[in-house]
Amino acid sequence: METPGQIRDRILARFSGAEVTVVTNPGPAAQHSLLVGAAHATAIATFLRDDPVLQLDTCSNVTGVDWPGREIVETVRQPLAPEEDADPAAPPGVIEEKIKRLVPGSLEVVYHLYSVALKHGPVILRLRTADRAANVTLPSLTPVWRACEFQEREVFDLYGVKFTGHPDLRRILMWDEFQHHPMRKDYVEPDDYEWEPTPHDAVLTKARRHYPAPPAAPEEESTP
Amino acid sequence: MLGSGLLQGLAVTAKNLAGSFHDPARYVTTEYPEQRTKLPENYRNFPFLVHDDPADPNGTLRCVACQICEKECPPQCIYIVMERDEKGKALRRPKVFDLDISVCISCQICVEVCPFDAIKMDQEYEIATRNRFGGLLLHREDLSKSNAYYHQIHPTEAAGVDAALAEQKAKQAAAKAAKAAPAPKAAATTATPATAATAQDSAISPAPAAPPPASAPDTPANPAPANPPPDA
Amino acid sequence: MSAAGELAGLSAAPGTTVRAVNDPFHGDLLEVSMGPHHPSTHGVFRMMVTLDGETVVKLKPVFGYLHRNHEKLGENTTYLGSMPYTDRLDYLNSMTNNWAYALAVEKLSGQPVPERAEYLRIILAELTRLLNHTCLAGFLLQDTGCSGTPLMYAFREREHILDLFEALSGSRMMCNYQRFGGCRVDPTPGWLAAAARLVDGYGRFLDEYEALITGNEILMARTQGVGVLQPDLAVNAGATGPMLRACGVDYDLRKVDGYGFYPRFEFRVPLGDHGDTYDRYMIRVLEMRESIRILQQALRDLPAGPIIDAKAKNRGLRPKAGEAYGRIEGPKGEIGFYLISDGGPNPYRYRVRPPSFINLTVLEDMCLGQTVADAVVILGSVDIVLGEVDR
Amino acid sequence: MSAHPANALPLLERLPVALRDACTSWLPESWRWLANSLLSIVAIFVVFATLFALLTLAERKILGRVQNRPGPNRAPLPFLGIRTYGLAQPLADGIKMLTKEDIVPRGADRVLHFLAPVALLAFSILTFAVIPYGRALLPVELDAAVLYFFAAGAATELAIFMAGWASRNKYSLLAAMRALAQLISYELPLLLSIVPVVLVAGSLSTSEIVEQQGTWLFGVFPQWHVFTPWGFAGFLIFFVAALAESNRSPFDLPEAESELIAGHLTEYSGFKYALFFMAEYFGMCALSGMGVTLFLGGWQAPIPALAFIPSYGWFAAKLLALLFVFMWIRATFPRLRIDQLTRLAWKFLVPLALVNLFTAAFWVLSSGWAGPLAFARWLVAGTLVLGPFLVLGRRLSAGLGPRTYRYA
Amino acid sequence: MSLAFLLIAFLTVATAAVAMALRNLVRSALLLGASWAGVAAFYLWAGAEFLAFAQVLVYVGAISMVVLFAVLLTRPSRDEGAVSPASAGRLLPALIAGGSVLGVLVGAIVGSPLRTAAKPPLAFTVRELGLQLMGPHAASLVVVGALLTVALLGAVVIAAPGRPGDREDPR
Repeated sequence: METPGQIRDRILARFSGAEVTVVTNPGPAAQHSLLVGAAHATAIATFLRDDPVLQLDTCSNVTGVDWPGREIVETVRQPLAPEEDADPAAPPGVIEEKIKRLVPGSLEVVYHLYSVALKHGPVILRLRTADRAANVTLPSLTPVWRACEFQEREVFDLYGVKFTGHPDLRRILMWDEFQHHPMRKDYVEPDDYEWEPTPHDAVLTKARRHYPAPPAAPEEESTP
Repeated sequence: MLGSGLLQGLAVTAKNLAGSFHDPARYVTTEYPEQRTKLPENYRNFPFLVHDDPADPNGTLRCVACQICEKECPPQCIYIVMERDEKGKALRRPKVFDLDISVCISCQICVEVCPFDAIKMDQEYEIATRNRFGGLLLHREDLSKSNAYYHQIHPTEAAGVDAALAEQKAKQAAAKAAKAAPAPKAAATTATPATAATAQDSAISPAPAAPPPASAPDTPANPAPANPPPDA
Repeated sequence: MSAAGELAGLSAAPGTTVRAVNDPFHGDLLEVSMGPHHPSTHGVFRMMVTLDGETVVKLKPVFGYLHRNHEKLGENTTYLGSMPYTDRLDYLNSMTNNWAYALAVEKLSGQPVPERAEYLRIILAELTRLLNHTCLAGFLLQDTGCSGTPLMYAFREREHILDLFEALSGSRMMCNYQRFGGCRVDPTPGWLAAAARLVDGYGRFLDEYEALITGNEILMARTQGVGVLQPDLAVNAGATGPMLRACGVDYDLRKVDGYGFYPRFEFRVPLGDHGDTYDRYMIRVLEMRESIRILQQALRDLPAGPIIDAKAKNRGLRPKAGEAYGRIEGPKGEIGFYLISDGGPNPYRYRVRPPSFINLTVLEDMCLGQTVADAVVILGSVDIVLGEVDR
Repeated sequence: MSAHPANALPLLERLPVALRDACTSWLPESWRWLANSLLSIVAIFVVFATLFALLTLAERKILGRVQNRPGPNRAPLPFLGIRTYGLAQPLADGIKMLTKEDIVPRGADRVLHFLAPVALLAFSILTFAVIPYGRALLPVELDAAVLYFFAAGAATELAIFMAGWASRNKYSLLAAMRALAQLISYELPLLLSIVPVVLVAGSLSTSEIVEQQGTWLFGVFPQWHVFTPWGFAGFLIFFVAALAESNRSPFDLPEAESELIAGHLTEYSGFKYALFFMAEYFGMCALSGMGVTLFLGGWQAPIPALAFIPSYGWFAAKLLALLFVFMWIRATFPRLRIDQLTRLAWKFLVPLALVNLFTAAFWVLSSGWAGPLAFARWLVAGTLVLGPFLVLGRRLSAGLGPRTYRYA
Repeated sequence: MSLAFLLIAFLTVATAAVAMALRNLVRSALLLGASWAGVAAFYLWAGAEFLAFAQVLVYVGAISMVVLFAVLLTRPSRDEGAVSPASAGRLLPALIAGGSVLGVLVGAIVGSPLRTAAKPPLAFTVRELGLQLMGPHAASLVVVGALLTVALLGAVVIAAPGRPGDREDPR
């Protein structure tokens, strides 16, 4: 089976305007993936399915991943402007500077494609939304693989990614009137705290918020 | 022939009907309260704490309140408070060891991660109570059972654990003897067994990475469960 | 019967709410909701069925009643802490769920597994396959109306297998037995002898079971030609496992991926030609016979040696940043775990690929045009477990 | 009455009739007939009511034993508290049924809702009047007894319709319609399967039919109708139709419709619900009783040597055997779909029953054949029965059959 | 005129009258069935058991079911409204029609030489009935048989789907 790199080149050769980059997977599993731009996603998917060499005729798994916005502190080396009296032989001084850079978050949908006919795979496609708030739309691949129908509805339900072209985009696991998207990292659980006899750590702080400490219970230590 | 499959089916049910009267393999019901099936040795239900000396069940608990099981327990159903004497020095004994068996999923991960073989899985399954709040919250006294009981329910496992503990105690004694005997030797040599000892100590009670925080929040951690709060 | 359609104040049978949709041209389109509290839907699962007389015109499955956000739980617990939760996914087959999760984590952290552990995993997975397929045949017959007899025989045999699991892992259904890098408990010689006895006796049970069911003309009438699934639709809709092989598509992960030591064992993969409910039942029966062969081979040459890798690290496992997708051939189809690690003790993203959830995609295509009585039988042949469907 | 003089029979045989006469002898002649019939009514009801209770228990016990489990055995005797291997279970069920609240839906047609179970039970009990339980134990000596039996049976459909319509619940109505379709389409094979018996016996009176079967071939083989080719085919058709008429296992479509409707019994609870089940079991007993009378030689003993066992003993044994087969089939077979069920009736059972008429006619005409011709007679009758069965069987199960599977 | 005869007569006529008067069609259909049972009781009273059971089997068992099916399938939907109440304008034609039918019936009854049987006829067994049917009345039996089969076939042809006239089958 071709490596992601070769597949990327063949896609670029075929679709001139498409942006496809290989995302390397540092882990030992070494399952590298192809980050595909939303514009040509459906066309690329159809190509992957119908290409005689690949024949990726089934989409085994559709996963939503939430990458919230992060602040990265980068150390940037900038050559110091040489003072006048410094001797030319000495190397120019370098100062390191820490600048905070805000990496915008995005909602990502990962497709694991396999070929039942040729018995190979996985080819992993990644589609990322522009950001996590306003435009969270991605092209749906259900017209290409019927397998994505329920799984894309689940990603819509739990992550809030709106799939254009999906035949029946409704919530699949939560009830229809539910507002939020529970699998997002910044999802705040409803505060319907129910009494737990052994509260400690995070549950303890919630317990204390709900039940103001009763007077003068025997003095007990509690570890965070 | 049209009816042959049906007749075959009738023959099978007839064989089972007749078989249920004489063939034990075809009569599988054990009528629970009167008859009971023999539990396999590895059967596990809810955990219990092992103590060595039945005379003082709460004193000789093997548990040193290191809270590893509290952290590793997936449903977070264990609550431990270490006992401290008046000066605040840790006595390495659990003052409070609550285990809520309405939350516990009996997955025995606490047994697996406990370095002191202090918590083991019980085989007692008739523990239904009427009181939803207090009844299913087992305190240290309810949990603590003797090592003899442990031998009774998990014989081979208990034997293995005892052997390991005995061998460990022997190593410790040997190390102490080695440390006491070569006292007059140069101090350098004592350093190595000391570190070995402390290493063993740490093996015995590897304090959690963060040293137990000195100050504890003033409010009592465990709101009295006596009167269940009204449901919100 | 327009008269019947206009009856106001309808009190329907338990579990079915009725809304009479009057369409002048079509006569009465009867919209019925079967479930979630319904005798034959394998748990809390609802089907919004629109009927024209007897035949199904539209069928929308509705689920989520058992949804407890298993994946969010996975993100808030350590890698080891999630292992007991995988028992609760497809609660009939906890051993295969554990194996799939362990496989994924081993791929993620590059953890080798000793030979004896691989053999044990294969033995337990095939025992689970036997258990699951026997139960399915029982449930399928229950849906067609047998008053529980095949189901009771299936459960009788299932209990023998569960006794083995209990003797090994401590619990019948919630085994929590696999660890990253091997297994948790080494089976005693007595256990292995009991397993061998059970496997040898299972062939006889299957013959008796087939004599009761396979030749039964009424069952053939109720299932042959019912709920036909086309091979290309099955592949495109991501159906996996016996449902896919019943349509004649040769795709068994044990042969395709060759994970574990499956290539060492000699076994065949049965394929159906018609893709209807009868084929789905027969494929599972033939697979059981193949599983017996695998079990006999595995039990015969089970090697000695450690059951867990020496350097295996389960508590406080912090795999390097990266991702991995591990999958195995579970009894219901391809069950996979997709883990993304950021180096912390908890996985950054913990995704379960549930076979019965995805196999349900084609439920409507199979049920269109069939009668209501068949819709229940077709649902039975898809073999869903709600713990896995809803996660 | 029967040819044998009453006192020549062994004591046990004469016991029931002697008892009855003892009770009513002090009455004047004109009233005696009324008292006798009242007594036989009471006897029938007592016997079959207890049989109903025991049948519910037997059904669950047999179903249990087939499924390798004991079946109900925990119900204790009311105040004694001792467990009686389940014998107290019908008592417990009865008390439960009596104490359950009897809900009548608001929109229901009260009169019909109440009348339906009563009518169903009344018609099924009527059918017990013509079944000969023993040599002299025939409640009503009717010339057209068989016709009376099926006339009463046919009226039960009316009661089921009443139940379905009166509940004012769309589902009960649909289920009632299905039940009617099933009952009507199976009444035809039921009636057609007994016409050969009447043809051979030459009379519609049940006691005569049983008398006909009283002879033994070579002193050993009983000449019951079931041991003739047309009789065996007729009995099978009768048995399958009886299964459908009493809504039993492969045909228990109306009320066991787990898919959609809970049947025309949806709106019934409490004692009315119990009445429906009592009616179903009475119907089952009546049909098996008639089956025993017509095909299995009624109260005739299988071997003359065993004639010392009283005739009603033989009838009871055969009846219980047939009821056991009813339950045995319920424990084994899945359910047929409504369209398959009606196709089986119209395209398989009715044609076979018609052909069976010809075989019976041939059998009667060829009764004179002796020696080698008798063998030829059996051969021709056999082919007349087996031939259409195989041809129609193959047409019915066209496209169905065991399959072979390939391996990848 | 024995008491039993009067009782049966009263019951039959009463059920028929009530059946005609009721608004609820299904109840009136059931009462019609009951009146047919009354007719069967007449035959029983007259000693013709075979005829009585045949009457119950055919009429109460089958034909009342057909009537009920017809009532259900063709119930007039709400908008057509109930039959308009009796108005004076339609009294005259009703009287004429009723009177003429009554006249014909009474004429037939009076005209026919009915001997009012003093005692019930001798025990008339089913075998003799059969012989009579197959003997002198065989011709009429065959004609009636043919008529019924033709009626049955006609019904099947009319009801068969796919005739040009009816609505195209939606599926």
